[in-house]
Amino acid sequence: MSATPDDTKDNAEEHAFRLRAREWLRTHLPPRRLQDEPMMDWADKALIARDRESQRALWEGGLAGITLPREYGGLGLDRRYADIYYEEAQPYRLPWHFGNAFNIVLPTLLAHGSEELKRRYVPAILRGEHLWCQLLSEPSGGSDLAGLTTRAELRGDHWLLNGSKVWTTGGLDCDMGICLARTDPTVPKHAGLTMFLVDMTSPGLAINPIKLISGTVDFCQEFFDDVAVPADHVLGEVGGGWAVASTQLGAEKASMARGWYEGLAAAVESDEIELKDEYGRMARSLGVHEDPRARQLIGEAFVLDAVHTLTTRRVSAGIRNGALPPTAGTLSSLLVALCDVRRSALLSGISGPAGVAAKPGEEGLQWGMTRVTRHRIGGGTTEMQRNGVAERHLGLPRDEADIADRTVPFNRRKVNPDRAQ
Amino acid sequence: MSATPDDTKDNAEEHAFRLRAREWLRTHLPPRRLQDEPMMDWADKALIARDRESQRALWEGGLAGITLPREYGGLGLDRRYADIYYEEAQPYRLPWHFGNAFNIVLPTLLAHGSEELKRRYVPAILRGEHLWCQLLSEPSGGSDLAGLTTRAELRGDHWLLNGSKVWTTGGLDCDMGICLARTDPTVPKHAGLTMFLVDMTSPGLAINPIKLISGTVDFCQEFFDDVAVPADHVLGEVGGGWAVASTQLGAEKASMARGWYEGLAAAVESDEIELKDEYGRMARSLGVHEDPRARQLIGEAFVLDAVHTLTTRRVSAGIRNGALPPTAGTLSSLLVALCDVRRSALLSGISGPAGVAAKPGEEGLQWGMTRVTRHRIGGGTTEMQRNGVAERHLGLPRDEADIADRTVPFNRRKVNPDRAQ
Amino acid sequence: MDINITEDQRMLQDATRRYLEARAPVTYLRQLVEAQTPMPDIAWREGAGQGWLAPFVPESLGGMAESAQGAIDAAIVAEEMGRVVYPGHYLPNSVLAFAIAQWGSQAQRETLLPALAAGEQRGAWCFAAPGVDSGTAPDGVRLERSGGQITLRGVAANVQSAPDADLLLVTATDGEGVTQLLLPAATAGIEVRALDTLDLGRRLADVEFRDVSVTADAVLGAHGAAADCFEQQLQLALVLHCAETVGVIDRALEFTLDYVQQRYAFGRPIGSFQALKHRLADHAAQHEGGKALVARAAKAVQEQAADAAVAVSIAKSHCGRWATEIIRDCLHMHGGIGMTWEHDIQFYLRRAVSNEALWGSPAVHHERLCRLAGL
Amino acid sequence: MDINITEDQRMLQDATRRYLEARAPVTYLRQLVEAQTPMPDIAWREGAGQGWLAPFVPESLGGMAESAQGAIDAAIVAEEMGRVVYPGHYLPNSVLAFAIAQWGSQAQRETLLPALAAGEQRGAWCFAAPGVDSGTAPDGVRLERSGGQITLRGVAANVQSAPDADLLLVTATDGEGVTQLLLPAATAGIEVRALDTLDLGRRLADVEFRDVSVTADAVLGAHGAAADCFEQQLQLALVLHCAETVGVIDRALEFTLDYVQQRYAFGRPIGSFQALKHRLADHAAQHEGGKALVARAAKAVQEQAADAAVAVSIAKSHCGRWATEIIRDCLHMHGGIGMTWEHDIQFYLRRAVSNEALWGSPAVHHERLCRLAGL
Repeated sequence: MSATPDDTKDNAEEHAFRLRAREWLRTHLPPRRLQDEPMMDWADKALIARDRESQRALWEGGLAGITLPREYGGLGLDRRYADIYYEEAQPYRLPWHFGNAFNIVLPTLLAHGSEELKRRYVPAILRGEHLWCQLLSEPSGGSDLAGLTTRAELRGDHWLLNGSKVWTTGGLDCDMGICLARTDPTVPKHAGLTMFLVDMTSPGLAINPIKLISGTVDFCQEFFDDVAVPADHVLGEVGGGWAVASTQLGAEKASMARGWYEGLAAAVESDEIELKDEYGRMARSLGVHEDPRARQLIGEAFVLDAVHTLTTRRVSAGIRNGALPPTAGTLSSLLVALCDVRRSALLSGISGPAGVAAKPGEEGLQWGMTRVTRHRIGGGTTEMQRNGVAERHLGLPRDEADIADRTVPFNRRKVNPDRAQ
Repeated sequence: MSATPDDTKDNAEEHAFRLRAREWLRTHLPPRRLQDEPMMDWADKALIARDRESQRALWEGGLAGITLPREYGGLGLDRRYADIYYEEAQPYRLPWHFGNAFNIVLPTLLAHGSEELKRRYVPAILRGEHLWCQLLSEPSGGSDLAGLTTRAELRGDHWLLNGSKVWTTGGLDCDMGICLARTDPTVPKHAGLTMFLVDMTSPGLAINPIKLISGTVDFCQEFFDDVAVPADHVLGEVGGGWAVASTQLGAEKASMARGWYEGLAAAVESDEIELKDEYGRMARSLGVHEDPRARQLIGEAFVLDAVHTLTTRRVSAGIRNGALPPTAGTLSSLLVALCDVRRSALLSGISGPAGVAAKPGEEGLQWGMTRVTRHRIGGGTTEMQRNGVAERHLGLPRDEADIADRTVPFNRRKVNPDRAQ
Repeated sequence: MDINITEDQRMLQDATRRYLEARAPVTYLRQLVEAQTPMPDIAWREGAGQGWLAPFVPESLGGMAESAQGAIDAAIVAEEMGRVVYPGHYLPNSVLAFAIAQWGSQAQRETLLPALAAGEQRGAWCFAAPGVDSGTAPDGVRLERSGGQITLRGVAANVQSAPDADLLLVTATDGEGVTQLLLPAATAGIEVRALDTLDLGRRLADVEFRDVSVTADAVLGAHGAAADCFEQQLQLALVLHCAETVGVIDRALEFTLDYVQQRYAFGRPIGSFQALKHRLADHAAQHEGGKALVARAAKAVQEQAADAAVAVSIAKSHCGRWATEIIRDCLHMHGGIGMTWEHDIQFYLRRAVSNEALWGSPAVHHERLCRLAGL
Repeated sequence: MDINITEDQRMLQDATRRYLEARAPVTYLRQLVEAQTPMPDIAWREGAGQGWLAPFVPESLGGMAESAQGAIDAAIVAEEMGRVVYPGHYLPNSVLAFAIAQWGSQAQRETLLPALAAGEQRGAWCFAAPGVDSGTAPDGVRLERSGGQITLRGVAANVQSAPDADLLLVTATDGEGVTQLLLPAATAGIEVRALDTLDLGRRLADVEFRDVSVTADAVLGAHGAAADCFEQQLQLALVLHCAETVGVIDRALEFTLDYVQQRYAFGRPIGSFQALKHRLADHAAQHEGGKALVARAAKAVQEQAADAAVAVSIAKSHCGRWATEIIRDCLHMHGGIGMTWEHDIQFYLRRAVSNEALWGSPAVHHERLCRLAGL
């Protein structure tokens, strides 16, 4: 995890930056607790507050937005300085709750935002003022993002938004949201969308937390009841929302591939295979480490871990160096999902009855619980991933109904006759 | 297997019939070799010849077509007499090669044939003169039977057939074939088909055997080059071929459900579960009967055998007594396919290296070979079975492209642009 | 359940479904879970009042064992309970009623059966040692006999309903074989340690016997001669357990089939996508297989048929495995909403995953089948 | 193979593919199978003449071990062989060349390496006892030493290419440990019993040693000290075996993807049906996983990395299992035509099923991984 900072490649200026960063981080940021501290926990209000303070401090210390242009509050330095910063930041808790703002919203804002929007909102992130969420998924929509039904209508100098969004990470605690809505229902579904920047404290916007099976509450659902958004808070073109969403989804995928927040782990160059101690510990604690059936499951879990890690590395390295086409990313995403789900079955199988009934405080139950909670739904269901591999990577044909859905005017598409809107 | 004939329910006439059948069978039919004799083996010409003789003898002995109407050469007796006959016939080899003729062609002929065709062809089967095959599948067609492209064009008093058929059981040895061809390409695919009775010795009809991976040669491919069929050899209506084919496929399914040829096994009323000796013998011969992994696979194989047998029985009994809808048959067909494929994986897993390399003459290889040859393709691929369960039994909606394919005129359907005909 | 059930059984099925849907629907379970309360005594008594245990109780004691088909009737009830993920104590109380009716002394029958049948006393069955393979062997409690005094030592693991039990049926072993005893849960030296459970609608406990001393009149049947009684009880328990699992699958598949036809994406019901259709077809086929196996198992157990031991293990393997596979996929097909606390499917999946692991996992029953096959 | 292969390796890959497609395509295998003839000596010599064993042979003896990356280069060749289900003797000859180059005496190296590299002598490696778990332990042949005389007894099972071998590398054990020997296949007391094989393009035999008496100069390396040599050879064998399997999958998936786009049913290419698309997507993902694992295994073996033993077992488990699953489904997607003798896919599936079972099934390697993890 903690690669030793490699300062032998630094030039003089870089070295000076490194020393300054090292000293500043040591004195200003809290240490990182590797084992037990969540990256993000939207239920932990103190942690969110601390992250806001840390980001503010980074701004004040001159370490925010290292590679961002100076006109938007950044330092305008090159990539090498960011690498140095992340190397030095390894031992500290970075303000992870700003992950979505930095990894997803910032690149999208820079790519599609008006000069005014960029000058207003980029520095606000750097200063730790705005946590951002994405208002994309809808209760009626599921995987079919472009089929969303939240409406935005222009009324003079502002848009009025009506509808509902769901699966918003940290919706209750964010200051701003980037929100995709339908501005023209008479054109095919991808063509009638527009992206808005929404103040999460707007009147008419109700935000409810969603409790998951696991008991966690990271997501929210929002209800828009005539929520007003200033006319200049459109990101990109009116009707060009899908292009903006594509940038955004690409940024999300990229950030997930390199760790949720850049700098979470320094790039690990070693490709050595590690057999996790965890399975053996688990088997011993259950007394099944000599049971040939349990050993089969453990052996397979070792295989899954390796195929997960090595394939992810191979594919991302291959895409970087051109040995694999960019579409190969769909392969590793799908494989990771398949490995995850299978691994949960193995863990549950190894733990057996101890995974469904355990002495209070014993860890058995967590292994059985994976069978209940480990699914591939969020971030693209397995079905969407399979479509992605088949159509984008393997080049297999789309089917007719799919093509029809993409070309018919949105207000003439098929809907559930029982729930026609 | 050999249920004791139950003659306590016979009335006097039935009892007389039973005694006559018992005596006649004993003196005229060869004994049945339960273990090693195949029901059908189209490579064994002597066996085929013997079956022809047996059927001829049954006719002469007044035991052919027990329940068939007298005007078509049958005995016109009720169902009870057929049951008695099959009970008594248990110890003997019946002419199984006539299975398709009796189980599939006869019901179809009786349901759709003109009086003349019935009077001519039904007695010919009873006399052992005509072995029949079904000319349905086509090389280009696969599961899409109604999409077949063999053409029949009316030329005065005969039809000219051109095209190719494949997967014809015993094509080389059959005298007659029941052949589905397209007579009108301008209407939707199901509407333009007609069923013909084809003399397999017709000029222009070339028949080639197909060797399978397993080395067996039960199937043939036929090429039709202006094969002439008399105009009165149409079964059912011109353009009504799909209805005839449905009768035929229903008859095939029913005969597969009750054993390939009625009377192969008397209906077993017991639903007791039997754990097959075979797996234990196999494990012992490989020395793995105490290996916990092999025992897991064997245990699962026991489960598969039971679920296969009990579900088939439950579903067919349930359909008979109305407790289950007729569409429930799709469930047991699919389940049997799933069990078969999984069982082959288990056998291959138990046998391990002995299943892929064996001393000449040892049986190991047959278990490994199931992994290569056991598929669900013939008689409807698993995909077709799943569509059947989903759409017919569960009532899930067809998709759009499917509906389009069923309604578009055949000559305007989509074809492979590289191979447009 | 069996496709050949009688008119009486059809009525039993309908009445049970109506009762459970009215008085113990999943919303009731959710209330208990969210309030972190066990099921109230009164609720179990009301349920028992439906006559659920009557098939095991002789007419002379207020039951209807003579006219009922014990295991088959009880399986019909258990399947209905699965459909609502019922949080009550049906399985252990059925086993106790069955065991006492079969092997109890006159006194045991007369004092205990009416109380169990009325839901006034609640039972639990203690037998299996802790461990990953537990659930099918009487190996948790050791017994020592000295004169008229019997001492029990050991831990019976994962005892269903133990935290709520008044009466314990204990299956114990010593050099002479298997012996069963009936004793109050409140007997000195017995510690009932409730467990955390994945299945939020079922309470389990480890029950420890610390030199628990009882007199010989606690023995059910004859000392050392209960191996076959144990097996019969186990078979009944497995039938009820599997029948419940069939009900769990049945209902989960039912509302999932409904959902995929209501839910539209990409301009069509998601149930028209071949990927989902094909998986649902497989699920329906495996589910039908489970029904066939459980019907056979119930009949075999009821008739004490030669294949009863085999039939229950086959049913347990199949139902255990496929319940989890099927309901997991049902949850997946619900998408995000299925992952929320608000959606009921979590209760179905929790019970399915638990039922796969308890009373012997598929692996345990595969091994048992090999032994039953003489391997 | 590795996504970071060098320009030389790219050339090796291209040249091998061109050679095999020209001189040993699947039609060539089919001819051998239908004529029931083994591969002619001349064909193996011609192939070896491509320099296939050069990565293991020092430059001084005509090879290029110093400039090549032995295991990685050989894996590149083996993968190409998999694509045409090559019927030749690459794996055992590579292992022999590697072993002799590493541990052979001057005399052994000089006499044997050039002959092996030129395909004039063919080798086979005898080590594993018969049995379902065989393939990863040197337990088939026992050795007894008495003065300068060594006696070998036992059976090495499933020895690849043994029916065609001139030279045997024997790994044997005695109380002192593991010892390796090189001896002519024609040595008195050696019986090579050819086996029937599912893979019609590969000849295997059980090799029995009946009191085979040899002198100490047959020993390769030091007596009793070859346990580590055995492990290194096994690792190399597993890398080549897995690389071949990757090639087998690669080509089978390639022509299946082509087929499902060409084949129309129900008015559309069958490759547009979601059921098939989704399965093919899963296959492509697992196949990519296999490539990643084999690339790592080859590199680890080449570099004698600490994780080499783990890497090869992981690769073998994954490739073994998924090759069979994937190619079985590829056959299925071909429909009836795939079931015919005329279609090549049978050769791919036969090799896949065989490769899963030989050199240690996935189960054997899972167990080995647990041992390597100290469990």
